[in-house]
Amino acid sequence: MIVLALLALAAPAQRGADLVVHADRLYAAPGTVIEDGVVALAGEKIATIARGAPDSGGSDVIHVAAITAGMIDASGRVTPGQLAVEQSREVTPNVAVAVGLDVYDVGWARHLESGVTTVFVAPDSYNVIGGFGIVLKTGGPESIEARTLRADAAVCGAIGGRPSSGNSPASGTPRMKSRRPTTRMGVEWEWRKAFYDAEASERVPERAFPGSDVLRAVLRGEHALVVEAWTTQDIRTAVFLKEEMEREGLGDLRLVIDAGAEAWKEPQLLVRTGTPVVLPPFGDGRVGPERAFHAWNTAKLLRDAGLDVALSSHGAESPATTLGMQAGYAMRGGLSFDEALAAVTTTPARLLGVADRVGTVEAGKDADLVLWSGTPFEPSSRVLGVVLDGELVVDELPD
Amino acid sequence: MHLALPRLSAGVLAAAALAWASPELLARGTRAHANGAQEAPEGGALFVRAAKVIVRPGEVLADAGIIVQDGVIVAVGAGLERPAGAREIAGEVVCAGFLDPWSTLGLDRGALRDERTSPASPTADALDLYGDDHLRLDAARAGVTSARLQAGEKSSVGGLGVVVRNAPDLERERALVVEDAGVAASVGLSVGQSRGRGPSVKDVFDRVKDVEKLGDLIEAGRKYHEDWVEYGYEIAEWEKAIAEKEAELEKDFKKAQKAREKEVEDAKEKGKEHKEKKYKEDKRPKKPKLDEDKEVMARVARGELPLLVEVHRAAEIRHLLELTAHFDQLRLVLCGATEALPLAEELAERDVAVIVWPSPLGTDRADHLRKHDLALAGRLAAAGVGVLLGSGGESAATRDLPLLAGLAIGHGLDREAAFAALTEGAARALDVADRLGTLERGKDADLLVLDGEPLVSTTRVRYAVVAGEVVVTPDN
Amino acid sequence: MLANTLLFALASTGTDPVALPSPVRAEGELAIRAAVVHVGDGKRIADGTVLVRAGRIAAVGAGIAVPDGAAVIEHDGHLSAGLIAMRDYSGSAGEGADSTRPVLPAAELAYAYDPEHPDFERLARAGITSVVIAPPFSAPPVQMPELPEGFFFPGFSFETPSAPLVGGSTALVKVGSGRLVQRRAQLHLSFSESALGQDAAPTSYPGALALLDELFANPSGALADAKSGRLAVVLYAGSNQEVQRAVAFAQRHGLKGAIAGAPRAGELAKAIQAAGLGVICAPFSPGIETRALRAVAELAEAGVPFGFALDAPERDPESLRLGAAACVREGLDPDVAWAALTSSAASLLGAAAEIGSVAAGRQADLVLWSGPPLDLGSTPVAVYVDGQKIHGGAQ
Amino acid sequence: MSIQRTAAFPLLAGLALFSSAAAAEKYAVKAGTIVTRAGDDVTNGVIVIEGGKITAIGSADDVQIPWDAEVLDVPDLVAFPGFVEAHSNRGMDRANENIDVAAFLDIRDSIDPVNFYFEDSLRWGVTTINVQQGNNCVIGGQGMVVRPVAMTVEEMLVKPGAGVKMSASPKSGNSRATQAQALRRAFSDLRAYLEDLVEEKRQGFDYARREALYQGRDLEGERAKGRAMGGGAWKVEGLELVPRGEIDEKQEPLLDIVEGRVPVFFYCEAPMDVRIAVEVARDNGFLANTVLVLGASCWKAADEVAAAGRPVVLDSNLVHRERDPVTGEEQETFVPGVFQGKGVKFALQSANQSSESLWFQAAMCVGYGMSREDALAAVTTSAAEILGLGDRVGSLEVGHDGDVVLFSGDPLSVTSFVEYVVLGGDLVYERAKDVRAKHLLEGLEPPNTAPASAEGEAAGEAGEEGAEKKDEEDDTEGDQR
Repeated sequence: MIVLALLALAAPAQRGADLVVHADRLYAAPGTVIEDGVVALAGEKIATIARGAPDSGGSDVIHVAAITAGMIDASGRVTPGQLAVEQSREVTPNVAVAVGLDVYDVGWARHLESGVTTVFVAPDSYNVIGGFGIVLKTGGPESIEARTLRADAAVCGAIGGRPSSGNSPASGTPRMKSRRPTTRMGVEWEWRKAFYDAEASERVPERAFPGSDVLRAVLRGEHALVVEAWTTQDIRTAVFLKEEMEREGLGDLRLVIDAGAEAWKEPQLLVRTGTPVVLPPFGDGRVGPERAFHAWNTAKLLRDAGLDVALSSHGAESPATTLGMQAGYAMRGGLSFDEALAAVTTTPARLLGVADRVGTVEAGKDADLVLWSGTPFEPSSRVLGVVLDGELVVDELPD
Repeated sequence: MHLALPRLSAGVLAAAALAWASPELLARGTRAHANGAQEAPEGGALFVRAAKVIVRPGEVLADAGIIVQDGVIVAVGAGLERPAGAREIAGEVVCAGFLDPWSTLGLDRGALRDERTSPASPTADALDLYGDDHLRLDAARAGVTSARLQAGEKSSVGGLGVVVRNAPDLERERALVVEDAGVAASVGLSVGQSRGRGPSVKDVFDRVKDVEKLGDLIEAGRKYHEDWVEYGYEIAEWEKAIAEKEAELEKDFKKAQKAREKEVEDAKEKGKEHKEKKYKEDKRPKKPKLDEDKEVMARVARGELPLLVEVHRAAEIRHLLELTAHFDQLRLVLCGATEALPLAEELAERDVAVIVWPSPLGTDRADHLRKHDLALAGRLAAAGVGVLLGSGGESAATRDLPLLAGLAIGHGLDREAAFAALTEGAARALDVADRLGTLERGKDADLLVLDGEPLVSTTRVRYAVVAGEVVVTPDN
Repeated sequence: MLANTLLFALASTGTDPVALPSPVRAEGELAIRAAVVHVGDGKRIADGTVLVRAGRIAAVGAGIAVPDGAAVIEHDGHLSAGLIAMRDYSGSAGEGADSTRPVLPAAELAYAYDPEHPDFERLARAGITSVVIAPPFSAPPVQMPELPEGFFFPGFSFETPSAPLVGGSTALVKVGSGRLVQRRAQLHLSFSESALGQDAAPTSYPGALALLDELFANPSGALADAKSGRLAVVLYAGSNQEVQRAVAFAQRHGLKGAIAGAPRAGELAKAIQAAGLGVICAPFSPGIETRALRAVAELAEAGVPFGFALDAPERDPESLRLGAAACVREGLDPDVAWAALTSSAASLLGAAAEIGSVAAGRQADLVLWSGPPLDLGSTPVAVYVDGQKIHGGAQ
Repeated sequence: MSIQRTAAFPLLAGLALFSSAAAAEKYAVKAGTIVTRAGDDVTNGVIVIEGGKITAIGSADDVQIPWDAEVLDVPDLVAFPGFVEAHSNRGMDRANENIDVAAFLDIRDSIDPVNFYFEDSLRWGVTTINVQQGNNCVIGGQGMVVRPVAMTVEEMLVKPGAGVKMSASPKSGNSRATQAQALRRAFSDLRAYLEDLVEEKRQGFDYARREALYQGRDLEGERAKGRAMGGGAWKVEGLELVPRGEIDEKQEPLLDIVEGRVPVFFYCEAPMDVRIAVEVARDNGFLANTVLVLGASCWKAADEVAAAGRPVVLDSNLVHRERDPVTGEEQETFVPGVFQGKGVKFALQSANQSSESLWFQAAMCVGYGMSREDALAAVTTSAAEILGLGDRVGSLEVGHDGDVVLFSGDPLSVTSFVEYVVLGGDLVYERAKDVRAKHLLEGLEPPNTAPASAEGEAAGEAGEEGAEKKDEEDDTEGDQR
């Protein structure tokens, strides 16, 4: 269906385009492959796509083996770590990680070179509720503001060992971190307290706290709630929290599990609540701070259960752990190519509420393209070029 | 990328050299060849012209030129013509490139804080020509075209230092001027214990021990040499004696044989078993054990290598001078010497040079630098002490040596003396005066073309020539 | 005890606890003839005469008639205005910062320094006649990047500058007399990592920015003065990302003043210029990265006004001229460099009408140099503040 | 570390089970495709293995399978020679011997046959591994080439005395200056030692002669028979005066190196180390037997390496990242490409994460524009030649070891799996029976392993402390020095 729509577009529209890219295989969207496809860009947007030999009308044409939409990392970690998480309190829903980001961080370029043009950055999991994450482009003008796609996409938090680390019961001279939580139980307690207080603060002002209004918006479903939970016990806690909020009539959380390495253990929980999952990089079993067990077929298993699955680099930036490689590993675990493509483009775009701008190669969408030397997601293929907002910002093309 | 510079075949070089050669040039051509310094960066000659050419401190030519061929100065003088095909560069003043006698520019970082170094530890092996090229270029831009580097700053003995040229993409053979530019040591420094943070004060008894250890080291070197010389005599004597004895024995062998047969007979008759007679000879003299460290210290003790000691407190300086007084061949050079003034007279009379560190220090300074004063260089010089200036061994600071020298001038050091310290003086102290420090015919072509007087802060380096190659131009 | 000083300061009402010596009234007139007079911002007068009356410069020029009875000084060297250090700690001996809380808008460094402190003599010897006293460094030591871990280099500070989020108002002080020229020169704000607490709020950039925005949303006292433009600000930042935040913040709240503490700020010269801010360049220490020195030249090209910090006594007063000379070596125009030490510095402080240049009506802060002042080989022969000699041999 | 220990048991069981299926005198593999790595690929091919060696290989039509041969008939699989790991510090318990000169030690005493590393290697198609001691040394112990299967080191052994590890990069505590000093001193000490030994002998003989003269005896002096020295760069004349076995057992291995009887794997972490390694090797006559093991940044010394004319084993990090000290911009260099350009023979190493095994490294090279042929050579034939095993492994040819790996598809594809491994005619691996593969792929916990989260803590700590215990296998990343 989409295919037809695309082909309907007349080739001449390529004339006067700022940039024209031709590929043996144009992966316009999951399930939509155009052999011998041409993409014409006008300014920051995609003007037309079509099949057949490019008719550039003068403007130069780039040819590559394959094109996909710019990839979307559903959990990048290009942050100054602690410096972007306000730890004077455990619950800081009103703090925005965006303010702490460093546009000069080399991590952006690394993502860009690997074909990631859009990334969701959450505050590192030092707090129970760390605050607003941000969806932004990995390149462009040297200003976080100018690169931002959505600053209010999601409020982020964590369940597990990390948020409680560093805290201690008050003894001797009290420190800033002489406080709860010091255990997983404590973390869970902080979560529930935060939501109940937020909810109550409308009626009982003294229960209000900085950001309680934000949590009320979360309860109203205005922002997604991204919870980092590596192990199955923490995923369970997150799901129970969501169910309790509904049961108690506080609201309907748009829960997204981030770094859900062990989501394969109890998929029914997630199915029951229709909770999407963002997976951390695959490893040889145990991954992440919790040493959670990340089976190769996790993505496949969740997909088959009908869940939304997005992949992520979760900060890994080595040429071997790029987002593209994660898609390849997911395929090793049984995911189909189209499902893998979706997991790094359309699915995260939808979860992050930016599907209207990025995620597919379609006329009118942002001109973010990845130019591949061969079949995408194979280690033997390489990202030869990246187009971001209509500009060829990464150029390893043979000339 | 590090592209190898194109080279000419040795034959071509020899020919080219002869064209301009003076006897002395040929003479040292051989030596220079040993370490490949003769290899030309590019075939063509270089012609340097200036309104003022400072051949050596105090010796100036007006409207003169310099011809450089194959990395060596082959002609200096007024009214020289540009050789056909030679590249020409010109400016107001031309002088020898500056030599920083106290630097670590381009050394492997680990080698700096190595605490296991011994006298024979080769700084040359810690020279990293794959890193810090930007710092070398910065130094050359500022006029510091060569430097003495020293590993093991945190060790009481740093090992053998090197003199290297500062230029990017220089092959090792041309970068290294000498691989044994003295041995460095330090006494009494409050360094090391605390990481990063200001160091704790070194205990006074440890400081005394430092000095004594150094004294023992030199003594060990002297003894080592003595032992080998002695052994030489003894072994010769012994071999002579033994040879004579052997000849004798051979002569008397027949007799000895008969005597023995007889004895054997007698023994048989007496039914006793025969006993051989005991043979005795002088014991062979024992060979001293080979020891590379003592070997180096022997060279130090005999003045073949200078000994550069970083020492700051008056007490340690005095102690050191006392302990080394009887090594009459020892060539001592002090580094830092913050409190040397009270001993200036003895230093002058014993001809001990001092490498002063004219760096501006704030209140936050190591204990041994408490009395640091920018006027030190001027005062020591005034007292007749041979003063050199160094950047103090922080790799990037080598670049700033000319400015620091400016400070020393501002605080009383004569401008001429400062210039001499950075050129001929340093070259002499480090035994590289036959290669660097002056612009005489036959010296390596390491020189600066300036737009004003050297060591005036606002003077800029237009060109820097290193090993005959123009590495700095007004455009870079 | 440093706390005491400040608490006292905070408690103090409008009346002025520190007796401010008013400009010195010099008896009679003084005429100084010099081979070269550096008027400031680059201009020079050969064989110029400077006429000093009542602590101020009465006239400057080539053929000025010297009134009878005026003391005359012949100097066959150079004469210039006294140097200005845009950030300094002389005489405050660590009394300038209260580490007990991050926000101290009412604190005034004017209360934190001792006019008679020997630090000032050292400044005078380097030809420095005015300094801005600012909140001092107090950060945990960190490694210098180019040095190996654990490597200690004698005489060097491994500390990054740090200050409270809102560090109070700096003071512009005369060397010698210790006279306050501006009791509140600038309000000191920090956007540097070093202002973030390990064990106290704010611990993060977002936290710090949120707090600052809150403070400036409905400001009072010094904050209000800063927002209304009556009081300049120092925006203290280290890395360029921090500079970016600082610039954005200044624009958000319409603040005027200068970026400080950022060695590479010059690389953002355009943005800084667009925000109408100046820059206080980091003080010089041998080995400072060439990139930082080049960045200063970039400021000049972009037309951003700038001066130099000194940070004595943590650094030798000579570092001030040394820094300027180093920038010249890396391409900065010598006249611009000299202006940064004198006239531009003065205008950054909004005190151009009072100090920083040798012109009629200015305060008579003069330095007689043995040679060209930007040459480190030249030294101050004599130094005058408000027409009074505070350093120099018999003349 | 506790995980490995506990999880080791099912592995033992598994291996036992594999080997039981083994030891067929004659064995044949029928595969849809055979990638021989010696000439063209064969479709519908047959490989006949007798007595551990390949006796026939070719298309099913041409090759006759012996009637009594056990046959593995896998028409839809791809037969491949198996990857060759040219250098590895893993699979050992404590990889780093810290005394300066340890050439008298042998890593056979350190190899841990049940270490997960070997099992993982097999799972990813690596059939030959050169295990060398860690790089944290001056002159390390003797390494050996093994196959990643069996219960004892003896069974694993492919080639003993595979080489001695040396490092031009400072071992902990040394700097580059003192490391180079230690290297050079080791050989100058050896020389001094030999010279003294010979001198002593000579003196002894002369004295005996004089004594005999004096006593009037006829000297029945038959001189000791040692062996003449065969050093390349330097010799000690008269070594034959020293009877065999009289040379110190600590010095003997060094003499073997100088005499070129033992190959050397010389580690260079940084480009500046290459010069020192080459100099020491040349000055002591063993450059011809030296393989350089290079850190990623050593691409900068590619010219020096090429000039030395020796093959290299490259760092598992194929892309070298570096900040420009002036502009601060990051520059990436594809390391194998540089050496290929200089005509240097090179082999690749697996990354720490076993899924980034040699297949992955080769695939990455293809991604960076290297020809498939060259990329495969770097993990098979070239690697084999570097180990002096070019006539045994790396390619499927008559006369070579009967090592065959059967992939479900293109060996370089992320979606391919190793289905079977045949070593020397023995079927040693079947994915269908691979418990841990199931564990990794489907999360099915093998027996005797505690649930994830409980282990989580322990392993988590282990992960942190991993740094010191690199010899231990762990899923955490981290270099192997």
